[in-house]
Amino acid sequence: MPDDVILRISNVSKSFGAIRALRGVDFELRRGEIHALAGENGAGKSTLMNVIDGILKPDSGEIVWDGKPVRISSPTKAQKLGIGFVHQEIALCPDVSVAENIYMSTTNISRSFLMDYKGLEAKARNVFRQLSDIDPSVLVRDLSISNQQLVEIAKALTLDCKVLILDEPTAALTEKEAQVLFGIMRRLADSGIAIIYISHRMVEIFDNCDRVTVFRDGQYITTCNVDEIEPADVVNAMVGRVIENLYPDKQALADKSEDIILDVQGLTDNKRFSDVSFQLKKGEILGIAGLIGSGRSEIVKGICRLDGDVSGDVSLNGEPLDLKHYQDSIAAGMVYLSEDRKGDGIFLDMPISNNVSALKLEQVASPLGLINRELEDGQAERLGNKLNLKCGQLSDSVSSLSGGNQQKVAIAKMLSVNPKLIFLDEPTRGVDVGAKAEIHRILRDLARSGVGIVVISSELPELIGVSDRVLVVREGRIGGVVEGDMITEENIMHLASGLDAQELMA
Amino acid sequence: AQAEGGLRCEPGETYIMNVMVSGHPYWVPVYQGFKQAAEAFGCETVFSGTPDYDITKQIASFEQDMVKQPAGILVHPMQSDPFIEPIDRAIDNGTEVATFAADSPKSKRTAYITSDNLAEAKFAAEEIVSQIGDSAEFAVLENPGQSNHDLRVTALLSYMEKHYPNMKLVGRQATNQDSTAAYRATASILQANPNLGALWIPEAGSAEGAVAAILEAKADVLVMHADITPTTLEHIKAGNIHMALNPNQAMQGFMGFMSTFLAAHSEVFDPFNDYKVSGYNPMQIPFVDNGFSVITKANADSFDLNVYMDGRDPS
Amino acid sequence: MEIAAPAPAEPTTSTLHKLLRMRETGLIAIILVMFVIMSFASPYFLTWVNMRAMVMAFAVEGIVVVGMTILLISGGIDLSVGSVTALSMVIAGWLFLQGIDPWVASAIAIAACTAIGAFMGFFVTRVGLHHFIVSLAIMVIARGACLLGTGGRPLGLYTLPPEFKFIGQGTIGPIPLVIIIFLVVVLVFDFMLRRTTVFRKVFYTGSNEKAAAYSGIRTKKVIFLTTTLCSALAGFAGIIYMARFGSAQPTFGLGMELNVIAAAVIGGASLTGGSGTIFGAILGVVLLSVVSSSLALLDVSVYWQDIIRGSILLAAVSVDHYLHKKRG
Amino acid sequence: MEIAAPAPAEPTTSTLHKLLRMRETGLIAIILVMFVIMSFASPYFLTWVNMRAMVMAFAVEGIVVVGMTILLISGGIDLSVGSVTALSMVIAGWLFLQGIDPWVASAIAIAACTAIGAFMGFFVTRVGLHHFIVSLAIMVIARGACLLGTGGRPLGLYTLPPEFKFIGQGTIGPIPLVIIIFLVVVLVFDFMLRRTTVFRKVFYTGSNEKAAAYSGIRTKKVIFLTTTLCSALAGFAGIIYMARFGSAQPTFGLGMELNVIAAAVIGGASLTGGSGTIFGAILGVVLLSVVSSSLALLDVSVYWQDIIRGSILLAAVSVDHYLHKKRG
Ligand SMILES: Nc1ncnc2c1ncn2[C@@H]1O[C@H](COP(=O)(O)OP(=O)(O)OP(=O)(O)O)[C@@H](O)[C@H]1O
Ligand SMILES: Nc1ncnc2c1ncn2[C@@H]1O[C@H](COP(=O)(O)OP(=O)(O)OP(=O)(O)O)[C@@H](O)[C@H]1O
Ligand SMILES: [Mg+2]
Ligand SMILES: [Mg+2]
Repeated sequence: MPDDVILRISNVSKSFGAIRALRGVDFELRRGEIHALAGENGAGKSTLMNVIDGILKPDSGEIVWDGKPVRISSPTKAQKLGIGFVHQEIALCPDVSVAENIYMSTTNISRSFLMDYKGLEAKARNVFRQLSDIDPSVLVRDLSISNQQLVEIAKALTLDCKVLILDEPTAALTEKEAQVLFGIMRRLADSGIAIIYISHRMVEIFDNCDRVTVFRDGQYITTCNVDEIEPADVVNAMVGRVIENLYPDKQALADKSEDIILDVQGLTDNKRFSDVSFQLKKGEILGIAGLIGSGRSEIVKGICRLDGDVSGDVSLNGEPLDLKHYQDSIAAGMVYLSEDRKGDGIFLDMPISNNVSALKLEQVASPLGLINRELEDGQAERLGNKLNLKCGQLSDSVSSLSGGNQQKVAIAKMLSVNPKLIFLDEPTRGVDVGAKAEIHRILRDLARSGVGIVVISSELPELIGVSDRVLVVREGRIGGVVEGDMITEENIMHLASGLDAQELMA
Repeated sequence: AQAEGGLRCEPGETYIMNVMVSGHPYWVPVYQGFKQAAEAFGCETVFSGTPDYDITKQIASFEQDMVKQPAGILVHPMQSDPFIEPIDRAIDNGTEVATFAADSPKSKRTAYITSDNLAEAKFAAEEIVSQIGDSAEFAVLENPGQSNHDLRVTALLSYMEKHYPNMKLVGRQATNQDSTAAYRATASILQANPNLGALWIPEAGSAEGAVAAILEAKADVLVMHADITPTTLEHIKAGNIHMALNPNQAMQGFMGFMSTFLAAHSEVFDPFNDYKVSGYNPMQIPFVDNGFSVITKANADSFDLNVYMDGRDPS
Repeated sequence: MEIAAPAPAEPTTSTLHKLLRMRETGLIAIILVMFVIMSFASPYFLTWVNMRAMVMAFAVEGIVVVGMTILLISGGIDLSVGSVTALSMVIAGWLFLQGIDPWVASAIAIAACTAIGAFMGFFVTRVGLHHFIVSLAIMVIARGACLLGTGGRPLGLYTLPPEFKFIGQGTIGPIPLVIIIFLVVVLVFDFMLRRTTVFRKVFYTGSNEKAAAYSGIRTKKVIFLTTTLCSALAGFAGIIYMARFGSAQPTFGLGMELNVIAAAVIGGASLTGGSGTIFGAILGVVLLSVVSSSLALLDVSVYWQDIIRGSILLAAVSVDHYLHKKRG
Repeated sequence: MEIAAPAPAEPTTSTLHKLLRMRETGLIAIILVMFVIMSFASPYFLTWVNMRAMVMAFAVEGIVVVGMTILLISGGIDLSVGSVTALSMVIAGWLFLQGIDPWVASAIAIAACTAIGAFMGFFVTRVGLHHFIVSLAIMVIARGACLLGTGGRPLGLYTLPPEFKFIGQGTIGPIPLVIIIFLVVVLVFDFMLRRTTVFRKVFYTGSNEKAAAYSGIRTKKVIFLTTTLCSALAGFAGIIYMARFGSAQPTFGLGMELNVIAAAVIGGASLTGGSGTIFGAILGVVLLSVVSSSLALLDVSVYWQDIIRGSILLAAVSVDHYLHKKRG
């Protein structure tokens, strides 16, 4: 049914200097379908979406909208056609309220002369009724990253659009919010809206989408109906090989050790968390689960002294630590990978190699404090290869990388210092399946070699896949711990939301 | 308000001197003259104005002076026309106003005391010609936008043109009292004109930079400038600067006070004119020339402002 | 389900509470304190004449501050406002002296300044240069044009017709027309900036240009327009100055840019864009003006004035910042 | 296995290629073009004396530019450099006139300027104010201190001992010592900024302060230090000026800040921090200086000079921007 097709891309190419991000790709979107777009990091997914939204101008190729060839020269134009876009990178105005952010496009085209702040807030509150309970009158700068992501989604849902593009919207969301989102998506699709859904989470694609298109290396590979294929086929098409084990083997019983790497006792900041106590044993990977805003990030940042006033005892490898600043934590060998990559994870305007070396410049410098560029580049190249980083030159700025590759740079930075303990907050956010498996394997190797690994993740399958033990945080307190076979989605969700806690703890 | 002993102030009778860029050293000797005259008549003085180069602020400060109902204000109006209304209003309210160093001729101010910039320029031109002959090359630095500096330059140029047509103007650069800019400009002029005979500079700040450039280039140029700073004074002593023309600032302040004071005490004066019927202040004088000094190696020692100010109160 | 996310805070509607939460409350408090101190320190301070002189001293500059604040909110900055104000006077004055009707001459001058703003806007939005460097170049060029147009000498415009001078010198009742014009400009733009959809886009653009562009806002157009508006208002201010002073001075407004930017920043405008209010910026102007006036009124030695002025500025901004932070 | 990740591209090592990719190439090209034009336009341009005079004219300001560039990279800005330079002269000159050894007096003056920088750094990092407003206040205060220290009168320091004046007036071989000092400062800081770990942290801090903090960098300390360094270099420059001109002028360096910032920005320093080079900033100084010198050498009418200067500035920055963008 060709008249079903609302958007057709043919033979679109786009290069950034020497990098050919898109090489003559085709893509077809039908009314009322949820169409997944899959591909490794840097495959060109976001680039194509930016072309569709008029943010990037394609070098060649054709866009056919509703049967007619069109030139989309700006987001304004795209908006007029009826294209809504949730970007991979959060793009909100921090100085204005949530409500205004959500209705920014509406305000833009509004014919009314005056702002109706009350009306906007009421409408926004309505939108959030189904999604979350963020107060629409607060400023966006006061929201956590996951809540900002929800605002982004809410923003797109209010658009009166025919095509809705969601570029990794769930990367920082937990199961609960994601499920709500999928419900909404399905309703929209049923009303005839076409949705492009980009994600690295295969489960989501297979549970919620109708068709899937795969890109590899800037090229179109294939499009299939989801019910006709298996996840492994998609992965295979994406990376060009079969990935056998998404998750490495867990800690063997024989390797279990009673040596304690990290011991946290009675950690409290009296605002966002209190009385947090737990231990990390040698060789194990500890996962931390919880709902959005439960305080997972805050606890871990508190341990590293990244934020605020914290009291409580922390000892590393049996030695009590007296930390004043995060610098002390780094010096002690304890590092934190931030969940907010763009905000505090990387230096967007600086070269890749400089980003990787930032944590401990001394490593790439002479004793006199002179930076040795060869060492610096070598370090970046080594770690980049290890993480399968896709980039042009190491001297290129990080802003030229795809989202997932930026995340790899952030991880490379953590690995560069050979830490004793790493806290990873949403470590594989936006990272493709292949690289994810690679990162998980690296984490397991590190754990085996005696490095402490603590992973916070909103993606439950990941937590379940990598952790030997999962700590569940609820409202700033430890809600419970699950271990071994007890690590299941139901158990974690129950603990996270406070149901049947007693029962499980037993 | 005349006491037994002749012309004197009543207790508390105050005269204000109002200027712009009030931190500028030019005002220092002017105010000393103003104060000395005031002391002679038992009057109080206040130094006021705005530290900024800003007409709006100066007018505001002038109006604030007015609020205090002083007997008189000696003002250096940054611009002539904007001061017409405030000056007239002050006079209507019983505060007499005289101007100095810059005028507001269309206002009702009773007197204007100033240096004769034309006379300075003429003197400088004659001196240059007498030193290097009447068919030589000369250059000027200038400061466009500042009227008295402008006048010193343009008057010299037109005087030269009229009386010594063979004198060749080979350089004319704006340096805006900035010694670094003057250094740069002079160096370039010297480059382009190896035969440069003389340089006329309407103020001292630029002269400092110009002399540095001339010394460095080891050029033999006759430098003359107006105003004085300790550094140019030393250059005069050392022979690097030929001479400087310095307006008689203290006289400006002294006569400025006298004019304002007499305007406020005009009852002692009954001139042969129509003032009684027309109702204006009989103490009217369009222009008082405070004269200027010629500073050379011979008399330079008397022009050190820091020595002069030693033991005196600047405000 | 007892979900962790906290309940949205109660909207606080009590007027007092609202007042306390306002960005400007700290500044108002500081200015009030100064007023109280000054009215004890000098009997002349709280007089009608002094107040009028004080407001007259900042009213026209206040119009420029309005334009600068809007430009700052959009993420720009303009160093050329002083030169452009002077150029406006010079153009209008020069045309008038050539025999052109002063109203027409003024319109032409304002149009020329608007064109200068558009020219800067072009370089910023199309060529991609930074506001700072473009407006610095224009500052130099416009000052040069002033010199060229006047030969460096002020233009005496005593012959301006009285109905024209009325703009700058007239009063309506006891209140100078200049102050009324200033208040109208401030109120109009304050209202528009707070309430209209068009000006909200200025905030969005300044807060995150990319996000605004993604929402379909033509951010370049917004920046172009705020840049143009700022110059246009500077041109307008130049005309009022001309009518007030009856002359056009080529050196007018030297250093005005720093004063104007300082006022806006004291009033809460962010130098990185996205926030600021006209009301706050005007409070900034008032603060600077009260300090200057007080120093003059108290006959503080000129050699001390700058030191005191700078220290009060620093103290006021610190206190305001502290109060603001405390309220959260 | 056809894996997506390409091998990192060949590092291009050819010197020519490297040169073409350098941020500064565009500026160098523009300056070279000016040199060629000028050497045809005036036979005096390409002479040793003219070149020396030109470098002398910007050498000391160049030292201030170094400090400003580093501060800009760290995300700060300093409007007080002109006043602080003047204050340094005034302090040292005043102390000298009180009978203190000029070397000691100079050391005290530089220390005082450094303290001023630390004071600003305190307000920025501890109180949390913006560099712009803090340095504006300090600009006013330092200028006031100059007035207070001198009574507004320039201090004549003709009696400075010759070995002290040698700093500003002496030559080593044919080269003025001032130029040598300037070159040493530039080379040292250029090297340090490019190569040392300490200065790399300045880039991290300016690029993304939060990310830098999350990389264990004490960003507040970095900002504190760059702010202090900038004032210290301004103080150092003041001493050289004093030795050169043999006087201390309280009004010295008015408006210097804009010149200095313009030079750094022309040279590629970002006003939002994170990028810039000393080499580029010095090229910016050279560019501004060549323009000024050329206008003087060609005896262009003073009424045209500002217009031409501003236009060339705008044109040069546009061309540089275009070339830079084209190279990607
Ligand atoms: N502005 C840019 N400049 C240079 N190269 C770019 C730029 N944007 C993207 N690229 C390159 O284009 C390629 C495709 O990037 P794109 O962001 O489309 O990938 P993606 O499929 O969205 O990956 P991810 O899953 O990591 O988000 C990458 O190699 C990236 O480095
Ligand atoms: N900068 C901030 N200002 C105010 N509140 C904050 C800030 N950052 C976090 N919070 C709040 O603190 C609580 C805990 O946040 P935290 O980021 O630790 O949660 P989390 O469990 O990591 O969840 P997620 O990161 O998915 O939001 C939340 O209610 C959050 O809204
Ligand atoms: Mg992407
Ligand atoms: Mg978190």
